[in-house]
Amino acid sequence: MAKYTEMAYDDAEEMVFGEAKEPVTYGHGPQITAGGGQVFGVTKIAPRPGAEARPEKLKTEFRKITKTILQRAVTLGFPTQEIENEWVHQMGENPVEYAQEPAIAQQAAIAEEFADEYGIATATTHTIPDLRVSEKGLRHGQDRESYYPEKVIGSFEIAAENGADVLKIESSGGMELADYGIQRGDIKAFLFGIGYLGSIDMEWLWSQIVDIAQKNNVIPGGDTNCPAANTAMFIAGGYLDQDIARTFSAITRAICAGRTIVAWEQGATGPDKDCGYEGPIVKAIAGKPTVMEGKDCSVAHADLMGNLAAQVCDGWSNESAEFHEEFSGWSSGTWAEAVGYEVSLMNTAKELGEDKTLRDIYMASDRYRSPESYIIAYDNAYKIGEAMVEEGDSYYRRSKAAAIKAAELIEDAQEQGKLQLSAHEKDTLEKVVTDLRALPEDEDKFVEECLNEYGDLPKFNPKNYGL
Amino acid sequence: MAKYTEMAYDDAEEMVFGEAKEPVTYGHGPQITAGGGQVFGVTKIAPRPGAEARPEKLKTEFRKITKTILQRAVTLGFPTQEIENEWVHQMGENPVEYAQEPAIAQQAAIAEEFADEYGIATATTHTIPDLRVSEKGLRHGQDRESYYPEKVIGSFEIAAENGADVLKIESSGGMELADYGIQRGDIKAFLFGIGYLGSIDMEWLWSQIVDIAQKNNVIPGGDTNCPAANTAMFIAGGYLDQDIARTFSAITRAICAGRTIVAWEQGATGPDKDCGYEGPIVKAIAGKPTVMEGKDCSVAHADLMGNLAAQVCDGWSNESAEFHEEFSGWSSGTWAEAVGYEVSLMNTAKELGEDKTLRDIYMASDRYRSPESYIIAYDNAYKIGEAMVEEGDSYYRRSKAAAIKAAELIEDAQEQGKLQLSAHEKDTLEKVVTDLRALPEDEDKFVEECLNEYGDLPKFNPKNYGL
Amino acid sequence: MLDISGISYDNIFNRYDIVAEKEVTPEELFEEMAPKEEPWRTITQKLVFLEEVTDEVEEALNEYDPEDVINKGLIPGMDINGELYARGIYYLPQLIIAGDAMGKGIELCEEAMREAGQERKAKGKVLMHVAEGDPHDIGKDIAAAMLKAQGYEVIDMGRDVPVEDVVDAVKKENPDVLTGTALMTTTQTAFPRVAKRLQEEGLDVAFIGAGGAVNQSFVHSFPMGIFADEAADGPSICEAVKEGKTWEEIREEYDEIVPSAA
Amino acid sequence: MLDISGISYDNIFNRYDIVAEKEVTPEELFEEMAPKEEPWRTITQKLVFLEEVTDEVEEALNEYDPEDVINKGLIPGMDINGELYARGIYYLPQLIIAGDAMGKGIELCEEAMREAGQERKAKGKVLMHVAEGDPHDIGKDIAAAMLKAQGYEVIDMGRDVPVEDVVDAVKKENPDVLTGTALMTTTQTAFPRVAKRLQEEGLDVAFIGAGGAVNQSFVHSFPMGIFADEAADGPSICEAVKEGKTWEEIREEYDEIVPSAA
Ligand SMILES: [Zn+2]
Ligand SMILES: [Zn+2]
Ligand SMILES: [Zn+2]
Repeated sequence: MAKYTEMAYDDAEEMVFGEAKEPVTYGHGPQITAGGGQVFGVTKIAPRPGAEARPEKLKTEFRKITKTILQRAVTLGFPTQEIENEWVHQMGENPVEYAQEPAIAQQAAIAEEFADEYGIATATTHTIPDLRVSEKGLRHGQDRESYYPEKVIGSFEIAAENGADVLKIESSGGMELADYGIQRGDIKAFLFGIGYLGSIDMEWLWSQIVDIAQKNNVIPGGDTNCPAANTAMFIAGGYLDQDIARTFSAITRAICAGRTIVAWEQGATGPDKDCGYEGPIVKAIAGKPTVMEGKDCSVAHADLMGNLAAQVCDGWSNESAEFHEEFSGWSSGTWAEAVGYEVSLMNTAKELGEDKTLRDIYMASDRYRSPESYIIAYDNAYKIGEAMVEEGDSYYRRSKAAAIKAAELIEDAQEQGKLQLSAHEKDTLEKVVTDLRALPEDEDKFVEECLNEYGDLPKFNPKNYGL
Repeated sequence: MAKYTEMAYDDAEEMVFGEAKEPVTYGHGPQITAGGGQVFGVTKIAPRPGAEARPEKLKTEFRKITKTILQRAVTLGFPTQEIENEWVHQMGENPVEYAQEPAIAQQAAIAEEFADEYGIATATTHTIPDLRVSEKGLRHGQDRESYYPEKVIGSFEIAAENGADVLKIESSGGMELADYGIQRGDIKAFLFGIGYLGSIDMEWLWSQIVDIAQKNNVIPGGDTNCPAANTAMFIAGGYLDQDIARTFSAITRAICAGRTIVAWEQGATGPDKDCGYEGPIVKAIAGKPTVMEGKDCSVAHADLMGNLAAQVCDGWSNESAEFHEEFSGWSSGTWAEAVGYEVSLMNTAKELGEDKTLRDIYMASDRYRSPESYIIAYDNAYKIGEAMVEEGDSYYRRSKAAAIKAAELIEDAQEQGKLQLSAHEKDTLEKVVTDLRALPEDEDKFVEECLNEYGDLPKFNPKNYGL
Repeated sequence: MLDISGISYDNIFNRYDIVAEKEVTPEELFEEMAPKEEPWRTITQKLVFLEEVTDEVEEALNEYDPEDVINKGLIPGMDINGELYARGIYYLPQLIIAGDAMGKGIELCEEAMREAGQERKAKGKVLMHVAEGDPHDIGKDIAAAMLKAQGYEVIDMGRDVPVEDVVDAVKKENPDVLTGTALMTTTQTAFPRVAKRLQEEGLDVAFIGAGGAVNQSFVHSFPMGIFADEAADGPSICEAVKEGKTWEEIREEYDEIVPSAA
Repeated sequence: MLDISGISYDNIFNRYDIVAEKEVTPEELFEEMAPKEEPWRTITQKLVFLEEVTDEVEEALNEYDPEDVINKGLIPGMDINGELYARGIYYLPQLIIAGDAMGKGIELCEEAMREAGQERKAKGKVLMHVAEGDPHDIGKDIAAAMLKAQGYEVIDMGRDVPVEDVVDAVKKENPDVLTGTALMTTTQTAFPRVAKRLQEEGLDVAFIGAGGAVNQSFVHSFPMGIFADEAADGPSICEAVKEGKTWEEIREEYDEIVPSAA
């Protein structure tokens, strides 16, 4: 499949929340059109530990989660309500018993009921867990112990056949190299793991997901580099955390955009996944809708771009909250409400012709809060996208270009006194830039070097990537 | 003390978040200046049931609550962090053992530590529970069983003497009539209970609180009609609730503004309390700062003005969340973050000269979502304030004027096709207007009628109000 | 202020309640459900249209047994009101006002029974209180009105009721159901203490825990506790008790029994 | 884009970390803390400045006991790194890289001990695993590095480790501390099963539960569980165990023992 060699937008200034070049429609009732002119809300609630003990228990839990989300949305008048489900482990292990009826079909039925009764646009998204483990094997036929690759693809089929509107995943190809790199501040390892190997794995994975989706007339949404770039972001944390420099995590974010966009190159349509903070970069390139999260995912994790993350989002999400009781009822209602009101704010801005104003207030709030936020500010995300499409025909070179561009943007902003960096952030960035500039131009050469350097890592097996 | 007979603002258009005519400064480090140009964040977290079993347990709980709030604020770079504490029942019963050291002094010390170490502006607010029960007696010397009036005032002294920066309360004078009125759709009873009796009680209460605050050089903030107008709002609920018409609750909101503002007439300075949705009305009249809550209080209760509530706020709050673990850590951090980012959005808008734009987007999002929201939209809140100050010398007449004005605003908007009302909302409003218009002009006559009509209610004792 | 006149509000919120507005009127439901015979029809009519019934009840008591006046006149009236409420035609005030009127009628009937040396056989007996230390009773009052409307005898202990008083009252009154309301998480701690003392006294009764801060996981953590999220859950739970279900069984079948359960 | 050039960012956020930036350098701390004698000083120096120590260790093993090489050269080096990390001068990568180098040194020493028929007396033995079904192990890897840096012997069972394998390993290795990491709430359910099986086998060991979705109330709900919010909590908990505290006592004194506790 062709890789992106052009930008969908002529100018970063074109980009805004609620609009994408290629809107996607799905769901029940009036349906949701991602990127079609309004922002929509996504609520994601995790069943309590123990609910997965038996299918009937899980079914009850999902019924409660689904109904309480939709009840809060209806009682407050929200026009849209998408429910996303990140499958718990047991569902991925045993999708027929634990996912098919308890989660997928039941939720679709309830979503349809509410759409029927009230006229609210609803949709259900299923995010299949990537159970695959590199030591066992990432491709069909390699894992003769747990059959994880087969299970993952099988789960997509079950989701698509039983009522899911949208299919997503947080795929983990290349994670073994990414983890190694994050722990050691080794950007080359991260680039190899995510920029290169991860992209290859994305090809393998998403070509199949797109097939399944098309066969069943459901939406292949997108992916996120949660297992790697988010890991770096979470460990980097906030101003009180001193484990990883946020300049390092910023570069990992830039690198992972090249991996995330492979889903769309394989035919997925968006919307991509909420925790993909690289969303603005890939949206700038491909013009497809992106779901984002920020201040309303504070229940799941803190981030330094709580407002900025909304700037060009098409969907807004709470990321994940455990289903438990709060003062106002269930946590599901709490987060459906918080998210829904933010969505309302954005849609009101659109009606008033002030969406770009609000976009810029969102962006400016966090532009300089962290280098991670800085490079995701839509103007910078666009520039990173441009650097990527210029090298669009090589996974390696475009990820490297993204990394170098991000580093340059950070350095320039720091030199101009706009973006403050701590001493450690500066030192780390210098080392990253040095490492990046020492890399070869040629992809094959890079791969060869990496196989030499990292080939002995216990969890890394080139066969997983067809190498 | 004089009542307000003039508006602090010439025009509703002057009003915006982060600015008040009479800013108030308090707290640690750089201090917080409510209404002084930026919005500040308020986080309120309730100790878990059982924490109050012993003072040491409560002290540990408060230490954790306080530190986790401040840690999240510091790690995300928030310039301000106010912590409010709605005292649990046991603290009000036994403030020396359960509040003085465990909550007040310890929290003040930690707030000072963080301000010292990081330079963050911190403050602690203590909201004393109104333990008083009408059957026992609301004034000193009347309750010979539980001494609640004495305890309440005593708690203020203890808070003021041990490190509280701001004193607040959710006082319940007149609640017995309000409850009666809410249950029966009897607006006259509500007007009597809250507009008249409640205001008298506010005089009694707040003259003392202001004294205590001044003696100890702390801030007497303000009150809220939580026990009555909020009760009406909660029971009225959202579109799926069919217990009380939201036109009725809207009128109770207008009525309660007259009661809430008595605190300021007695010398309190603001900021008033977060759950006082009547804040924009009283701010329009008095120009003092107001704390508000909306979409980020979804954890405590739903409301139909999640965005609009922010329009002219000086502080923004999460209302209350139980201290328990979420995926990202403790709920305290979750809500400090959500609130802090909203505050950042507002302050960024100010920096960009777009605060009034954001104000209007907030307002427009919910202006027509419910009649309750409609009358709190700042332009309407202002008009209600104007109607009140015209009758400024009579508690009864100004509350009635507020009610009638609110009713007219709703009727007009509905007639112009802007504000949709259900059949029941219309019918209820009509009855309310009929009841209001049947009321006498003269305050004494009104009081006489009410004493006749409601004098036999079991919980009502005129002695509680000096009648 | 920005010019908000051009806003298409459909993109911001939808009035799902107006869209879903019901059709039936009190008149229609009255015709459909009211008894045909007098004096029951008129008594029912008064209640449904929110008028006083004292005169009609007094008159009826001249001819009929008080038990019949309650069961054939007053309760059918409130049944219709309950149906109107369930369908969102009547709201709380209508129930409360009609309940007030019904209550006066019940009083007259009970007085007549006492004079005749009889005792009213209500649908069931519910003992209600607000937790020790808690002054908020509007929730209890609303629930009490709904239960009385359904024909239950309600003994209302009021608010801020000490734990021991509750235990004593359970002993004395032997209710079918005990209810406790608490608006504050820190007063709800009275409930497990009530449950413990009841157990110590060898008593066992379905104990509905309700109120603002109370939640299911708390209420179902002590013996006898049954969570009620909304006032309208009370009648359904009491119904289940009348059907002979234990509190353990009600917890088991919670989602099927309690209307507010998701 | 709006003109953002005039924004006064002090009103929006404050870089509290830059304001609070520490002063001490690795050089200064090395001077302050490093052993004065050779070859320990040079070995320490290599570790502190993130270089390989293999050559120096090989040489030292010609003259000195392997136990001394570890305790007088390698561990002091990592102690300084630990202090630099605690003060926010060194971050995780520095610890990990130095830990890698130290690890190679430890291997050489352990090899020498095996050849001499000895066994290493590490500070303690920690058995680590990632919960059954969970593929996320970066948390465990980081914690393992910190523990090794402190001189613990770490037996790393890897990820997705079946419950029975953990039990068997505890039996076989008799560790001072067992750790389990889980990133997903649904794999953390393996931990109570591990604890139960350990109890059934008559085993009792402090069982650190850590990882993204794991929380204190969960970990402290099964026997032996001690919650660790951050990797850096591990060493403090293991220290407490080495001091002779039981897991019950550690839970009692949790806030005093565990650095991340608020
Ligand atoms: Zn994710
Ligand atoms: Zn929660
Ligand atoms: Zn309140």
